[in-house]
Amino acid sequence: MDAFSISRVNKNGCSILYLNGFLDAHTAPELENELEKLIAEERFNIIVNFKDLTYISSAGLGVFMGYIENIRDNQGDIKMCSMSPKIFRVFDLLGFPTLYDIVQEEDRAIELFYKPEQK
Amino acid sequence: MDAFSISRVNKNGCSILYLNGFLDAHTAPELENELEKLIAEERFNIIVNFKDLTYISSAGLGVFMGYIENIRDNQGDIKMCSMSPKIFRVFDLLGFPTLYDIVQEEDRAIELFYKPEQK
Amino acid sequence: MPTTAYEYRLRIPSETDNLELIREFVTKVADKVGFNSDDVGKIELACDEACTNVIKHAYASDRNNGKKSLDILIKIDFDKFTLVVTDHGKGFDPDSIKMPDMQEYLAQLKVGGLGIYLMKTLMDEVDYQIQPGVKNQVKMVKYFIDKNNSGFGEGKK
Amino acid sequence: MPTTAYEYRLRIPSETDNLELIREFVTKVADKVGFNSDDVGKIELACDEACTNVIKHAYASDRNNGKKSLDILIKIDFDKFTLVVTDHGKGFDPDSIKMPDMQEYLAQLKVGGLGIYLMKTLMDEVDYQIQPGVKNQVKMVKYFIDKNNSGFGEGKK
Ligand SMILES: Nc1ncnc2c1ncn2[C@@H]1O[C@H](COP(=O)(O)OP(=O)(O)O)[C@@H](O)[C@H]1O
Ligand SMILES: Nc1ncnc2c1ncn2[C@@H]1O[C@H](COP(=O)(O)OP(=O)(O)O)[C@@H](O)[C@H]1O
Repeated sequence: MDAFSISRVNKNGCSILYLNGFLDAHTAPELENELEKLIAEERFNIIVNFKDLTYISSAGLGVFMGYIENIRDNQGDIKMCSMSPKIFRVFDLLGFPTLYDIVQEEDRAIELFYKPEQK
Repeated sequence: MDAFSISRVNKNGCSILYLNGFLDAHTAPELENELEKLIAEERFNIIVNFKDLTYISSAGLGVFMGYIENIRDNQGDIKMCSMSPKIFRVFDLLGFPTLYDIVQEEDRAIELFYKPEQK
Repeated sequence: MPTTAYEYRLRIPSETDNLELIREFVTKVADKVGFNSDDVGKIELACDEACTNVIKHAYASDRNNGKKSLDILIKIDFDKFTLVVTDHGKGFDPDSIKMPDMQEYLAQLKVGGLGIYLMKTLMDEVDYQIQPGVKNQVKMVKYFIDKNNSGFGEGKK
Repeated sequence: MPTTAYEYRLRIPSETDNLELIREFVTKVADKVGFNSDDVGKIELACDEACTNVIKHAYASDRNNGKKSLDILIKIDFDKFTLVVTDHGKGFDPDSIKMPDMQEYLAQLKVGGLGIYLMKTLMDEVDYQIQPGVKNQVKMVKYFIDKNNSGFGEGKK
Protein backbone atom coordinates (compact mmCIF):
# COMPACT_ATOMS: atom_id res chain seq x y z
CA MET A 1 0.00 0.00 0.00
CA ASP A 2 2.63 2.55 -0.95
CA ALA A 3 1.13 6.00 -1.04
CA PHE A 4 3.31 7.21 -3.88
CA SER A 5 6.18 5.92 -5.94
CA ILE A 6 8.08 6.90 -9.04
CA SER A 7 9.93 4.73 -11.49
CA ARG A 8 12.17 6.03 -14.23
CA VAL A 9 12.81 4.60 -17.67
CA ASN A 10 15.14 6.05 -20.29
CA LYS A 11 13.83 5.74 -23.84
CA ASN A 12 14.91 7.37 -27.10
CA GLY A 13 16.92 10.01 -25.28
CA CYS A 14 14.02 10.91 -23.00
CA SER A 15 13.60 10.19 -19.29
CA ILE A 16 10.14 8.91 -18.55
CA LEU A 17 8.84 9.20 -14.99
CA TYR A 18 5.96 6.90 -14.10
CA LEU A 19 3.99 8.30 -11.17
CA ASN A 20 2.05 5.86 -9.05
CA GLY A 21 -0.47 6.62 -6.28
CA PHE A 22 -1.26 10.11 -5.10
CA LEU A 23 0.70 13.32 -5.41
CA ASP A 24 -0.15 15.68 -2.56
CA ALA A 25 1.70 17.87 -0.06
CA HIS A 26 3.00 14.72 1.61
CA THR A 27 4.42 13.02 -1.46
CA ALA A 28 5.38 16.04 -3.60
CA PRO A 29 8.94 16.14 -2.15
CA GLU A 30 9.63 12.73 -3.71
CA LEU A 31 8.85 14.08 -7.15
CA GLU A 32 11.01 17.14 -6.44
CA ASN A 33 13.92 14.83 -5.59
CA GLU A 34 13.46 12.88 -8.78
CA LEU A 35 13.37 16.02 -10.95
CA GLU A 36 16.43 17.37 -9.17
CA LYS A 37 18.27 14.15 -9.91
CA LEU A 38 17.37 14.41 -13.59
CA ILE A 39 18.57 18.00 -13.70
CA ALA A 40 21.82 17.07 -11.93
CA GLU A 41 22.33 14.38 -14.59
CA GLU A 42 21.57 16.98 -17.26
CA ARG A 43 18.69 14.94 -18.56
CA PHE A 44 16.31 17.66 -19.62
CA ASN A 45 14.00 15.78 -21.99
CA ILE A 46 11.48 14.67 -19.46
CA ILE A 47 8.16 12.87 -19.89
CA VAL A 48 5.83 12.35 -16.98
CA ASN A 49 3.47 9.42 -17.42
CA PHE A 50 0.37 9.86 -15.23
CA LYS A 51 -1.20 6.49 -16.06
CA ASP A 52 -1.12 5.22 -12.46
CA LEU A 53 -1.55 8.52 -10.67
CA THR A 54 -4.87 8.54 -8.85
CA TYR A 55 -4.87 12.02 -7.33
CA ILE A 56 -3.11 15.36 -7.56
CA SER A 57 -3.43 18.54 -5.49
CA SER A 58 -1.91 21.99 -6.01
CA ALA A 59 1.13 20.82 -4.06
CA GLY A 60 1.73 18.35 -6.87
CA LEU A 61 1.12 20.87 -9.63
CA GLY A 62 3.55 23.20 -7.88
CA VAL A 63 6.41 20.75 -8.36
CA PHE A 64 6.21 21.05 -12.15
CA MET A 65 5.96 24.84 -11.95
CA GLY A 66 9.06 24.88 -9.74
CA TYR A 67 11.34 23.21 -12.29
CA ILE A 68 9.95 23.97 -15.72
CA GLU A 69 11.83 27.24 -16.14
CA ASN A 70 15.22 25.69 -15.38
CA ILE A 71 14.50 22.74 -17.67
CA ARG A 72 13.39 24.92 -20.59
CA ASP A 73 16.40 27.19 -20.09
CA ASN A 74 18.42 24.05 -20.81
CA GLN A 75 16.56 23.34 -24.08
CA GLY A 76 14.54 20.63 -22.38
CA ASP A 77 10.89 20.28 -21.49
CA ILE A 78 8.45 18.40 -19.33
CA LYS A 79 5.83 16.69 -21.49
CA MET A 80 2.92 14.88 -19.94
CA CYS A 81 0.95 11.83 -21.02
CA SER A 82 -1.70 9.25 -20.12
CA MET A 83 -3.68 11.30 -17.60
CA SER A 84 -6.96 9.90 -16.33
CA PRO A 85 -9.92 12.25 -16.79
CA LYS A 86 -9.81 13.00 -13.04
CA ILE A 87 -6.21 14.19 -13.19
CA PHE A 88 -6.65 16.02 -16.47
CA ARG A 89 -9.57 18.00 -15.10
CA VAL A 90 -7.36 19.52 -12.40
CA PHE A 91 -4.73 20.57 -14.94
CA ASP A 92 -7.44 21.85 -17.24
CA LEU A 93 -9.24 23.78 -14.53
CA LEU A 94 -6.12 25.90 -14.00
CA GLY A 95 -5.26 26.32 -17.67
CA PHE A 96 -2.10 24.21 -17.49
CA PRO A 97 -2.61 22.76 -20.98
CA THR A 98 -1.54 26.14 -22.37
CA LEU A 99 1.81 25.74 -20.63
CA TYR A 100 2.54 22.02 -21.00
CA ASP A 101 2.14 19.56 -23.84
CA ILE A 102 -0.32 17.00 -22.53
CA VAL A 103 -0.99 14.03 -24.81
CA GLN A 104 -2.62 10.65 -24.43
CA GLU A 105 0.08 8.31 -25.78
CA GLU A 106 3.56 8.10 -24.35
CA ASP A 107 5.04 7.57 -27.83
CA ARG A 108 3.43 10.77 -28.98
CA ALA A 109 5.08 12.60 -26.07
CA ILE A 110 8.46 11.24 -27.19
CA GLU A 111 7.80 12.32 -30.78
CA LEU A 112 7.03 15.83 -29.59
CA PHE A 113 10.66 16.20 -28.52
CA TYR A 114 11.81 15.42 -32.06
CA LYS A 115 9.02 16.58 -34.33
CA PRO A 116 7.51 19.47 -32.45
CA GLU A 117 6.13 20.95 -35.69
CA GLN A 118 3.59 18.11 -35.90
CA LYS A 119 2.04 19.18 -32.65
CA MET B 1 -18.64 0.25 -4.99
CA ASP B 2 -21.43 -1.88 -3.60
CA ALA B 3 -20.86 -2.61 0.06
CA PHE B 4 -22.30 -6.08 -0.08
CA SER B 5 -24.03 -8.29 -2.58
CA ILE B 6 -25.09 -11.90 -2.90
CA SER B 7 -25.54 -13.98 -5.98
CA ARG B 8 -27.09 -17.42 -6.05
CA VAL B 9 -26.30 -20.37 -8.28
CA ASN B 10 -27.98 -23.77 -8.18
CA LYS B 11 -25.62 -26.65 -8.81
CA ASN B 12 -26.01 -30.41 -8.31
CA GLY B 13 -29.02 -29.93 -6.09
CA CYS B 14 -27.25 -27.41 -3.89
CA SER B 15 -27.83 -23.67 -3.67
CA ILE B 16 -24.56 -21.80 -3.64
CA LEU B 17 -24.51 -18.26 -2.24
CA TYR B 18 -21.59 -16.10 -3.32
CA LEU B 19 -20.98 -13.34 -0.81
CA ASN B 20 -19.27 -10.21 -2.04
CA GLY B 21 -17.96 -7.27 0.00
CA PHE B 22 -18.39 -6.97 3.74
CA LEU B 23 -20.85 -8.64 6.06
CA ASP B 24 -21.48 -6.47 9.12
CA ALA B 25 -24.47 -5.21 11.11
CA HIS B 26 -25.44 -3.05 8.14
CA THR B 27 -25.43 -5.76 5.49
CA ALA B 28 -26.36 -8.83 7.55
CA PRO B 29 -30.12 -8.34 6.88
CA GLU B 30 -29.48 -8.96 3.17
CA LEU B 31 -28.04 -12.37 3.94
CA GLU B 32 -30.95 -13.07 6.27
CA ASN B 33 -33.37 -12.32 3.44
CA GLU B 34 -31.51 -14.62 1.10
CA LEU B 35 -31.51 -17.50 3.58
CA GLU B 36 -35.19 -16.96 4.28
CA LYS B 37 -35.91 -17.15 0.57
CA LEU B 38 -34.03 -20.45 0.32
CA ILE B 39 -35.94 -21.85 3.28
CA ALA B 40 -39.25 -20.69 1.79
CA GLU B 41 -38.30 -22.52 -1.41
CA GLU B 42 -37.39 -25.57 0.67
CA ARG B 43 -33.85 -25.51 -0.62
CA PHE B 44 -31.96 -26.73 2.41
CA ASN B 45 -28.67 -27.86 0.85
CA ILE B 46 -26.83 -24.58 1.10
CA ILE B 47 -23.24 -23.72 0.35
CA VAL B 48 -21.86 -20.32 1.18
CA ASN B 49 -18.86 -19.34 -0.93
CA PHE B 50 -16.76 -16.71 0.88
CA LYS B 51 -14.28 -16.14 -1.94
CA ASP B 52 -15.15 -12.47 -2.40
CA LEU B 53 -16.06 -11.63 1.18
CA THR B 54 -13.56 -9.17 2.58
CA TYR B 55 -14.82 -8.76 6.13
CA ILE B 56 -17.16 -10.34 8.66
CA SER B 57 -18.23 -9.26 12.15
CA SER B 58 -20.27 -11.07 14.79
CA ALA B 59 -23.42 -9.64 13.19
CA GLY B 60 -22.54 -11.69 10.11
CA LEU B 61 -21.72 -14.83 12.08
CA GLY B 62 -25.04 -14.44 13.88
CA VAL B 63 -26.97 -14.84 10.62
CA PHE B 64 -25.70 -18.40 10.17
CA MET B 65 -26.41 -19.24 13.80
CA GLY B 66 -29.94 -17.93 13.38
CA TYR B 67 -30.89 -20.34 10.60
CA ILE B 68 -28.75 -23.42 11.00
CA GLU B 69 -31.11 -25.19 13.40
CA ASN B 70 -34.11 -24.84 11.08
CA ILE B 71 -32.06 -25.94 8.08
CA ARG B 72 -30.65 -29.01 9.82
CA ASP B 73 -34.10 -29.91 11.12
CA ASN B 74 -35.02 -30.17 7.45
CA GLN B 75 -32.14 -32.57 6.67
CA GLY B 76 -30.19 -29.74 5.11
CA ASP B 77 -26.99 -27.95 6.07
CA ILE B 78 -24.95 -24.82 5.51
CA LYS B 79 -21.50 -25.75 4.28
CA MET B 80 -18.85 -23.11 3.79
CA CYS B 81 -15.99 -22.79 1.32
CA SER B 82 -13.22 -20.60 -0.09
CA MET B 83 -12.63 -18.37 2.94
CA SER B 84 -9.67 -16.03 2.91
CA PRO B 85 -7.34 -16.43 5.90
CA LYS B 86 -8.74 -13.19 7.35
CA ILE B 87 -12.31 -14.50 7.33
CA PHE B 88 -11.33 -17.99 8.48
CA ARG B 89 -9.51 -16.60 11.49
CA VAL B 90 -12.71 -15.04 12.80
CA PHE B 91 -14.62 -18.31 12.45
CA ASP B 92 -11.73 -20.19 13.99
CA LEU B 93 -11.33 -17.80 16.90
CA LEU B 94 -14.85 -18.64 18.03
CA GLY B 95 -14.64 -22.37 17.40
CA PHE B 96 -17.12 -22.33 14.50
CA PRO B 97 -15.24 -25.04 12.57
CA THR B 98 -16.60 -27.55 15.09
CA LEU B 99 -20.13 -26.60 14.07
CA TYR B 100 -19.83 -26.03 10.32
CA ASP B 101 -18.03 -27.89 7.57
CA ILE B 102 -15.56 -25.37 6.20
CA VAL B 103 -13.57 -26.48 3.15
CA GLN B 104 -11.39 -24.79 0.59
CA GLU B 105 -12.92 -26.00 -2.68
CA GLU B 106 -16.53 -25.43 -3.64
CA ASP B 107 -16.72 -28.86 -5.31
CA ARG B 108 -15.62 -30.46 -2.08
CA ALA B 109 -18.46 -28.67 -0.28
CA ILE B 110 -20.93 -30.11 -2.80
CA GLU B 111 -19.45 -33.58 -2.33
CA LEU B 112 -19.94 -33.30 1.42
CA PHE B 113 -23.69 -33.26 0.87
CA TYR B 114 -23.51 -36.60 -0.92
CA LYS B 115 -20.53 -38.40 0.56
CA PRO B 116 -20.39 -37.13 4.09
CA GLU B 117 -18.48 -40.21 5.24
CA GLN B 118 -15.39 -39.03 3.33
CA LYS B 119 -15.20 -35.96 5.46
CA MET C 1 6.78 6.50 16.50
CA PRO C 2 6.23 9.94 17.98
CA THR C 3 7.19 10.43 21.62
CA THR C 4 4.18 12.59 22.47
CA ALA C 5 0.76 10.98 22.25
CA TYR C 6 -1.08 11.43 18.98
CA GLU C 7 -4.83 11.63 18.91
CA TYR C 8 -7.40 11.00 16.21
CA ARG C 9 -11.03 11.73 16.91
CA LEU C 10 -14.11 10.88 14.93
CA ARG C 11 -17.72 11.76 15.72
CA ILE C 12 -20.40 10.32 13.49
CA PRO C 13 -24.13 9.56 13.51
CA SER C 14 -24.91 6.29 15.28
CA GLU C 15 -26.06 4.22 12.27
CA THR C 16 -24.97 0.90 10.82
CA ASP C 17 -24.50 2.69 7.52
CA ASN C 18 -21.40 4.33 9.01
CA LEU C 19 -19.64 1.18 10.20
CA GLU C 20 -17.69 0.88 6.98
CA LEU C 21 -16.42 4.45 7.31
CA ILE C 22 -15.33 3.79 10.88
CA ARG C 23 -13.52 0.58 9.99
CA GLU C 24 -11.65 2.23 7.16
CA PHE C 25 -10.60 5.10 9.38
CA VAL C 26 -9.42 2.89 12.22
CA THR C 27 -7.62 0.37 10.02
CA LYS C 28 -5.86 3.20 8.21
CA VAL C 29 -4.51 4.63 11.45
CA ALA C 30 -3.61 1.18 12.84
CA ASP C 31 -1.78 0.38 9.62
CA LYS C 32 0.02 3.73 9.66
CA VAL C 33 1.43 3.21 13.14
CA GLY C 34 2.92 -0.11 12.12
CA PHE C 35 0.67 -2.97 13.20
CA ASN C 36 0.89 -6.03 10.98
CA SER C 37 -2.19 -6.95 8.98
CA ASP C 38 -3.32 -9.56 11.54
CA ASP C 39 -3.32 -6.98 14.32
CA VAL C 40 -4.98 -4.40 12.07
CA GLY C 41 -7.72 -6.96 11.47
CA LYS C 42 -8.15 -7.54 15.20
CA ILE C 43 -8.43 -3.83 15.91
CA GLU C 44 -10.87 -3.44 13.01
CA LEU C 45 -13.16 -6.16 14.35
CA ALA C 46 -12.97 -5.06 18.00
CA CYS C 47 -13.82 -1.52 16.97
CA ASP C 48 -16.72 -2.66 14.78
CA GLU C 49 -18.15 -4.73 17.65
CA ALA C 50 -17.99 -1.80 20.07
CA CYS C 51 -19.59 0.56 17.55
CA THR C 52 -22.23 -1.97 16.54
CA ASN C 53 -23.19 -2.22 20.21
CA VAL C 54 -23.62 1.53 20.44
CA ILE C 55 -25.76 1.56 17.32
CA LYS C 56 -27.86 -1.43 18.39
CA HIS C 57 -28.16 -0.88 22.13
CA ALA C 58 -27.17 2.58 23.36
CA TYR C 59 -29.98 4.77 22.14
CA ALA C 60 -33.46 3.69 23.21
CA SER C 61 -35.84 3.96 20.28
CA ASP C 62 -36.91 7.59 20.14
CA ARG C 63 -35.13 9.42 22.88
CA ASN C 64 -31.91 11.31 22.18
CA ASN C 65 -33.57 12.27 18.93
CA GLY C 66 -31.13 13.67 16.42
CA LYS C 67 -28.34 13.45 18.95
CA LYS C 68 -27.40 9.82 18.52
CA SER C 69 -23.71 10.28 18.08
CA LEU C 70 -20.89 7.83 18.32
CA ASP C 71 -17.41 9.03 19.27
CA ILE C 72 -14.18 7.29 18.49
CA LEU C 73 -10.87 8.32 19.95
CA ILE C 74 -7.60 6.75 18.91
CA LYS C 75 -4.61 7.54 21.05
CA ILE C 76 -1.13 6.56 19.96
CA ASP C 77 1.40 6.33 22.77
CA PHE C 78 4.94 5.07 22.35
CA ASP C 79 3.98 1.62 23.60
CA LYS C 80 0.31 1.21 22.82
CA PHE C 81 -2.71 1.91 20.65
CA THR C 82 -5.83 2.93 22.59
CA LEU C 83 -9.30 2.95 21.11
CA VAL C 84 -12.12 4.60 23.05
CA VAL C 85 -15.70 4.28 21.82
CA THR C 86 -18.16 6.60 23.53
CA ASP C 87 -21.92 6.95 23.43
CA HIS C 88 -24.31 9.18 25.35
CA GLY C 89 -27.10 6.64 25.58
CA LYS C 90 -28.76 4.61 28.26
CA GLY C 91 -25.74 2.62 29.40
CA PHE C 92 -25.73 -0.88 30.87
CA ASP C 93 -24.00 -2.87 33.57
CA PRO C 94 -20.99 -4.55 31.99
CA ASP C 95 -20.46 -6.74 35.08
CA SER C 96 -23.85 -8.33 34.46
CA ILE C 97 -22.82 -9.56 31.01
CA LYS C 98 -21.63 -13.17 31.25
CA MET C 99 -18.94 -14.15 28.78
CA PRO C 100 -20.11 -17.13 26.70
CA ASP C 101 -18.66 -20.60 27.14
CA MET C 102 -18.03 -21.18 23.45
CA GLN C 103 -18.39 -24.95 23.61
CA GLU C 104 -21.81 -24.64 25.20
CA TYR C 105 -22.65 -21.73 22.92
CA LEU C 106 -22.00 -23.75 19.79
CA ALA C 107 -23.65 -26.92 21.13
CA GLN C 108 -26.82 -24.98 21.90
CA LEU C 109 -26.75 -23.01 18.63
CA LYS C 110 -27.10 -19.69 20.42
CA VAL C 111 -27.36 -16.41 18.54
CA GLY C 112 -25.75 -13.10 19.45
CA GLY C 113 -23.86 -12.16 22.57
CA LEU C 114 -20.40 -12.49 21.00
CA GLY C 115 -19.47 -8.81 20.66
CA ILE C 116 -17.89 -8.08 24.02
CA TYR C 117 -16.34 -11.55 24.11
CA LEU C 118 -14.67 -10.85 20.76
CA MET C 119 -13.44 -7.45 21.94
CA LYS C 120 -11.84 -9.05 25.00
CA THR C 121 -10.30 -11.81 22.93
CA LEU C 122 -8.91 -9.51 20.26
CA MET C 123 -7.52 -6.70 22.40
CA ASP C 124 -5.04 -6.67 25.29
CA GLU C 125 -7.26 -4.65 27.62
CA VAL C 126 -10.99 -3.83 27.56
CA ASP C 127 -12.46 -1.54 30.16
CA TYR C 128 -15.96 -0.03 30.48
CA GLN C 129 -16.85 3.25 32.18
CA ILE C 130 -20.59 3.78 32.36
CA GLN C 131 -22.50 6.97 33.22
CA PRO C 132 -25.99 6.38 31.81
CA GLY C 133 -27.30 9.29 29.72
CA VAL C 134 -24.03 11.13 30.19
CA LYS C 135 -21.14 9.18 28.78
CA ASN C 136 -20.61 5.45 28.30
CA GLN C 137 -17.15 4.44 27.21
CA VAL C 138 -15.32 1.32 26.33
CA LYS C 139 -11.56 1.68 26.25
CA MET C 140 -9.58 -0.96 24.41
CA VAL C 141 -5.81 -1.21 24.34
CA LYS C 142 -3.42 -3.04 22.07
CA TYR C 143 0.28 -2.94 22.84
CA PHE C 144 2.79 -2.60 20.04
CA ILE C 145 4.83 -5.37 21.57
CA ASP C 146 2.53 -8.29 22.06
CA LYS C 147 3.02 -8.91 25.78
CA ASN C 148 0.94 -12.00 26.16
CA ASN C 149 0.65 -13.14 22.59
CA SER C 150 -3.12 -12.79 22.77
CA GLY C 151 -5.49 -13.10 19.91
CA PHE C 152 -6.61 -14.98 16.86
CA GLY C 153 -6.51 -18.71 16.92
CA GLU C 154 -6.35 -19.01 20.66
CA GLY C 155 -9.54 -17.53 22.09
CA LYS C 156 -8.24 -17.33 25.62
CA LYS C 157 -9.26 -14.91 28.42
CA MET D 1 -31.51 12.22 2.60
CA PRO D 2 -32.27 12.75 6.28
CA THR D 3 -34.37 15.78 7.16
CA THR D 4 -32.36 16.71 10.25
CA ALA D 5 -28.76 17.73 9.70
CA TYR D 6 -26.19 14.98 9.97
CA GLU D 7 -22.74 15.73 11.27
CA TYR D 8 -19.41 14.00 10.88
CA ARG D 9 -16.43 15.28 12.81
CA LEU D 10 -12.78 14.42 12.53
CA ARG D 11 -9.89 15.75 14.61
CA ILE D 12 -6.41 14.70 13.63
CA PRO D 13 -2.80 15.80 14.06
CA SER D 14 -1.85 18.55 11.62
CA GLU D 15 0.62 16.63 9.43
CA THR D 16 0.83 15.98 5.71
CA ASP D 17 0.98 12.28 6.54
CA ASN D 18 -2.72 12.48 7.43
CA LEU D 19 -3.97 14.07 4.22
CA GLU D 20 -4.73 10.71 2.66
CA LEU D 21 -6.84 9.70 5.67
CA ILE D 22 -8.77 12.96 5.49
CA ARG D 23 -9.42 12.62 1.76
CA GLU D 24 -10.68 9.09 2.15
CA PHE D 25 -13.00 10.10 4.96
CA VAL D 26 -14.42 13.08 3.14
CA THR D 27 -14.82 11.33 -0.21
CA LYS D 28 -16.57 8.44 1.50
CA VAL D 29 -19.13 10.73 3.10
CA ALA D 30 -19.58 12.78 -0.08
CA ASP D 31 -20.11 9.59 -2.05
CA LYS D 32 -22.55 8.25 0.51
CA VAL D 33 -24.79 11.30 0.33
CA GLY D 34 -25.09 10.94 -3.41
CA PHE D 35 -22.68 13.30 -5.17
CA ASN D 36 -21.49 12.06 -8.55
CA SER D 37 -17.84 11.18 -8.88
CA ASP D 38 -16.96 14.56 -10.42
CA ASP D 39 -18.40 16.40 -7.45
CA VAL D 40 -16.79 13.98 -5.02
CA GLY D 41 -13.47 14.79 -6.70
CA LYS D 42 -14.07 18.52 -6.33
CA ILE D 43 -14.90 18.20 -2.64
CA GLU D 44 -11.85 15.97 -2.14
CA LEU D 45 -9.51 18.52 -3.71
CA ALA D 46 -11.05 21.56 -1.97
CA CYS D 47 -10.77 19.79 1.37
CA ASP D 48 -7.17 18.76 0.73
CA GLU D 49 -6.24 22.34 -0.17
CA ALA D 50 -7.80 23.71 3.02
CA CYS D 51 -6.10 21.08 5.17
CA THR D 52 -2.77 21.47 3.41
CA ASN D 53 -2.95 25.18 4.23
CA VAL D 54 -3.50 24.42 7.90
CA ILE D 55 -0.58 22.01 7.92
CA LYS D 56 1.74 24.34 6.02
CA HIS D 57 0.75 27.72 7.39
CA ALA D 58 -1.34 27.65 10.57
CA TYR D 59 1.11 26.56 13.20
CA ALA D 60 4.26 28.66 13.47
CA SER D 61 7.27 26.39 13.83
CA ASP D 62 7.49 25.48 17.50
CA ARG D 63 4.59 27.11 19.22
CA ASN D 64 1.39 25.16 19.89
CA ASN D 65 3.69 22.25 20.59
CA GLY D 66 1.86 18.96 20.60
CA LYS D 67 -1.43 20.72 20.09
CA LYS D 68 -1.34 21.14 16.35
CA SER D 69 -4.73 19.75 15.56
CA LEU D 70 -6.84 20.02 12.48
CA ASP D 71 -10.63 19.75 12.72
CA ILE D 72 -12.96 18.77 9.97
CA LEU D 73 -16.71 19.05 10.23
CA ILE D 74 -19.04 17.78 7.55
CA LYS D 75 -22.64 18.84 7.84
CA ILE D 76 -25.29 17.28 5.66
CA ASP D 77 -28.43 19.37 5.26
CA PHE D 78 -31.25 18.50 2.92
CA ASP D 79 -29.97 20.89 0.27
CA LYS D 80 -26.24 21.14 0.84
CA PHE D 81 -22.96 19.62 1.96
CA THR D 82 -20.91 21.86 4.24
CA LEU D 83 -17.26 21.30 5.00
CA VAL D 84 -15.63 23.29 7.80
CA VAL D 85 -11.87 23.08 8.33
CA THR D 86 -10.66 24.59 11.59
CA ASP D 87 -7.24 25.27 13.03
CA HIS D 88 -6.13 26.95 16.25
CA GLY D 89 -3.04 28.53 14.79
CA LYS D 90 -1.82 31.99 13.94
CA GLY D 91 -4.50 32.91 11.42
CA PHE D 92 -4.15 35.30 8.48
CA ASP D 93 -6.09 37.96 6.66
CA PRO D 94 -7.99 36.27 3.84
CA ASP D 95 -8.89 39.64 2.30
CA SER D 96 -5.21 40.31 1.74
CA ILE D 97 -4.83 37.22 -0.44
CA LYS D 98 -5.15 38.20 -4.09
CA MET D 99 -6.66 35.56 -6.36
CA PRO D 100 -4.26 34.74 -9.19
CA ASP D 101 -4.92 35.82 -12.75
CA MET D 102 -4.24 32.40 -14.27
CA GLN D 103 -3.08 33.71 -17.63
CA GLU D 104 -0.46 35.91 -15.97
CA TYR D 105 0.30 33.15 -13.48
CA LEU D 106 1.14 30.66 -16.22
CA ALA D 107 3.00 33.17 -18.36
CA GLN D 108 5.25 34.08 -15.45
CA LEU D 109 5.70 30.46 -14.32
CA LYS D 110 4.72 31.26 -10.76
CA VAL D 111 4.76 28.64 -8.03
CA GLY D 112 2.20 28.15 -5.25
CA GLY D 113 -0.71 30.36 -4.30
CA LEU D 114 -3.35 28.18 -5.98
CA GLY D 115 -4.97 26.61 -2.93
CA ILE D 116 -7.62 29.15 -2.02
CA TYR D 117 -8.27 29.86 -5.70
CA LEU D 118 -8.96 26.16 -6.25
CA MET D 119 -11.26 25.99 -3.22
CA LYS D 120 -13.27 28.93 -4.55
CA THR D 121 -13.43 27.44 -8.02
CA LEU D 122 -14.45 23.98 -6.86
CA MET D 123 -17.03 24.83 -4.22
CA ASP D 124 -20.20 26.93 -4.35
CA GLU D 125 -19.34 29.04 -1.30
CA VAL D 126 -16.08 29.63 0.57
CA ASP D 127 -16.04 31.74 3.69
CA TYR D 128 -13.25 32.42 6.21
CA GLN D 129 -13.71 33.25 9.90
CA ILE D 130 -10.43 34.15 11.56
CA GLN D 131 -9.67 34.49 15.28
CA PRO D 132 -5.88 34.14 15.50
CA GLY D 133 -4.72 31.69 18.14
CA VAL D 134 -8.31 30.84 18.98
CA LYS D 135 -10.08 29.42 15.99
CA ASN D 136 -9.57 29.90 12.28
CA GLN D 137 -12.20 28.38 10.05
CA VAL D 138 -12.90 28.03 6.41
CA LYS D 139 -16.43 26.98 5.59
CA MET D 140 -17.08 25.54 2.15
CA VAL D 141 -20.48 24.67 0.77
CA LYS D 142 -21.57 22.53 -2.13
CA TYR D 143 -25.27 22.33 -3.00
CA PHE D 144 -26.80 19.05 -4.03
CA ILE D 145 -28.49 20.76 -6.92
CA ASP D 146 -25.83 22.57 -8.83
CA LYS D 147 -27.29 26.08 -8.79
CA ASN D 148 -24.76 27.80 -10.94
CA ASN D 149 -23.14 24.89 -12.67
CA SER D 150 -19.79 25.86 -11.22
CA GLY D 151 -16.64 23.84 -11.38
CA PHE D 152 -14.25 21.79 -13.39
CA GLY D 153 -13.51 22.86 -16.89
CA GLU D 154 -14.70 26.38 -16.39
CA GLY D 155 -12.58 28.04 -13.74
CA LYS D 156 -14.90 30.96 -13.25
CA LYS D 157 -15.47 33.11 -10.13
N1 LIG E 1 -22.95 0.73 24.31
C1 LIG E 1 -23.91 -0.03 24.88
N2 LIG E 1 -25.04 0.55 25.37
C2 LIG E 1 -26.01 -0.20 25.98
N3 LIG E 1 -25.91 -1.54 26.12
C3 LIG E 1 -24.82 -2.17 25.67
C4 LIG E 1 -23.77 -1.46 25.01
N4 LIG E 1 -22.82 -2.36 24.67
C5 LIG E 1 -23.25 -3.55 25.06
N5 LIG E 1 -24.46 -3.46 25.66
C6 LIG E 1 -25.23 -4.58 26.27
O1 LIG E 1 -24.37 -5.70 26.39
C7 LIG E 1 -24.96 -6.85 25.79
C8 LIG E 1 -23.91 -7.79 25.24
O2 LIG E 1 -23.28 -7.22 24.11
P1 LIG E 1 -22.51 -8.14 23.06
O3 LIG E 1 -21.61 -9.06 23.81
O4 LIG E 1 -21.87 -7.26 22.08
O5 LIG E 1 -23.63 -9.03 22.37
P2 LIG E 1 -24.93 -8.59 21.54
O6 LIG E 1 -24.73 -7.18 21.10
O7 LIG E 1 -25.01 -9.56 20.42
O8 LIG E 1 -26.08 -8.74 22.52
C9 LIG E 1 -25.91 -6.29 24.76
O9 LIG E 1 -26.96 -7.18 24.46
C10 LIG E 1 -26.42 -5.01 25.43
O10 LIG E 1 -27.46 -5.30 26.32
N1 LIG F 1 -5.09 28.05 7.76
C1 LIG F 1 -4.22 29.03 7.48
N2 LIG F 1 -3.46 29.58 8.47
C2 LIG F 1 -2.58 30.56 8.18
N3 LIG F 1 -2.40 31.08 6.96
C3 LIG F 1 -3.10 30.59 5.93
C4 LIG F 1 -4.05 29.53 6.14
N4 LIG F 1 -4.62 29.25 4.94
C5 LIG F 1 -4.06 30.07 4.03
N5 LIG F 1 -3.14 30.89 4.61
C6 LIG F 1 -2.35 31.95 3.94
O1 LIG F 1 -2.92 32.18 2.67
C7 LIG F 1 -1.92 32.09 1.65
C8 LIG F 1 -2.50 31.61 0.34
O2 LIG F 1 -2.88 30.24 0.44
P1 LIG F 1 -3.04 29.37 -0.88
O3 LIG F 1 -3.89 30.10 -1.85
O4 LIG F 1 -3.56 28.05 -0.48
O5 LIG F 1 -1.61 29.22 -1.51
P2 LIG F 1 -0.24 28.64 -0.88
O6 LIG F 1 -0.62 27.77 0.27
O7 LIG F 1 0.38 27.89 -1.98
O8 LIG F 1 0.55 29.84 -0.47
C9 LIG F 1 -0.87 31.18 2.25
O9 LIG F 1 0.40 31.40 1.69
C10 LIG F 1 -0.92 31.57 3.72
O10 LIG F 1 -0.13 32.71 3.97
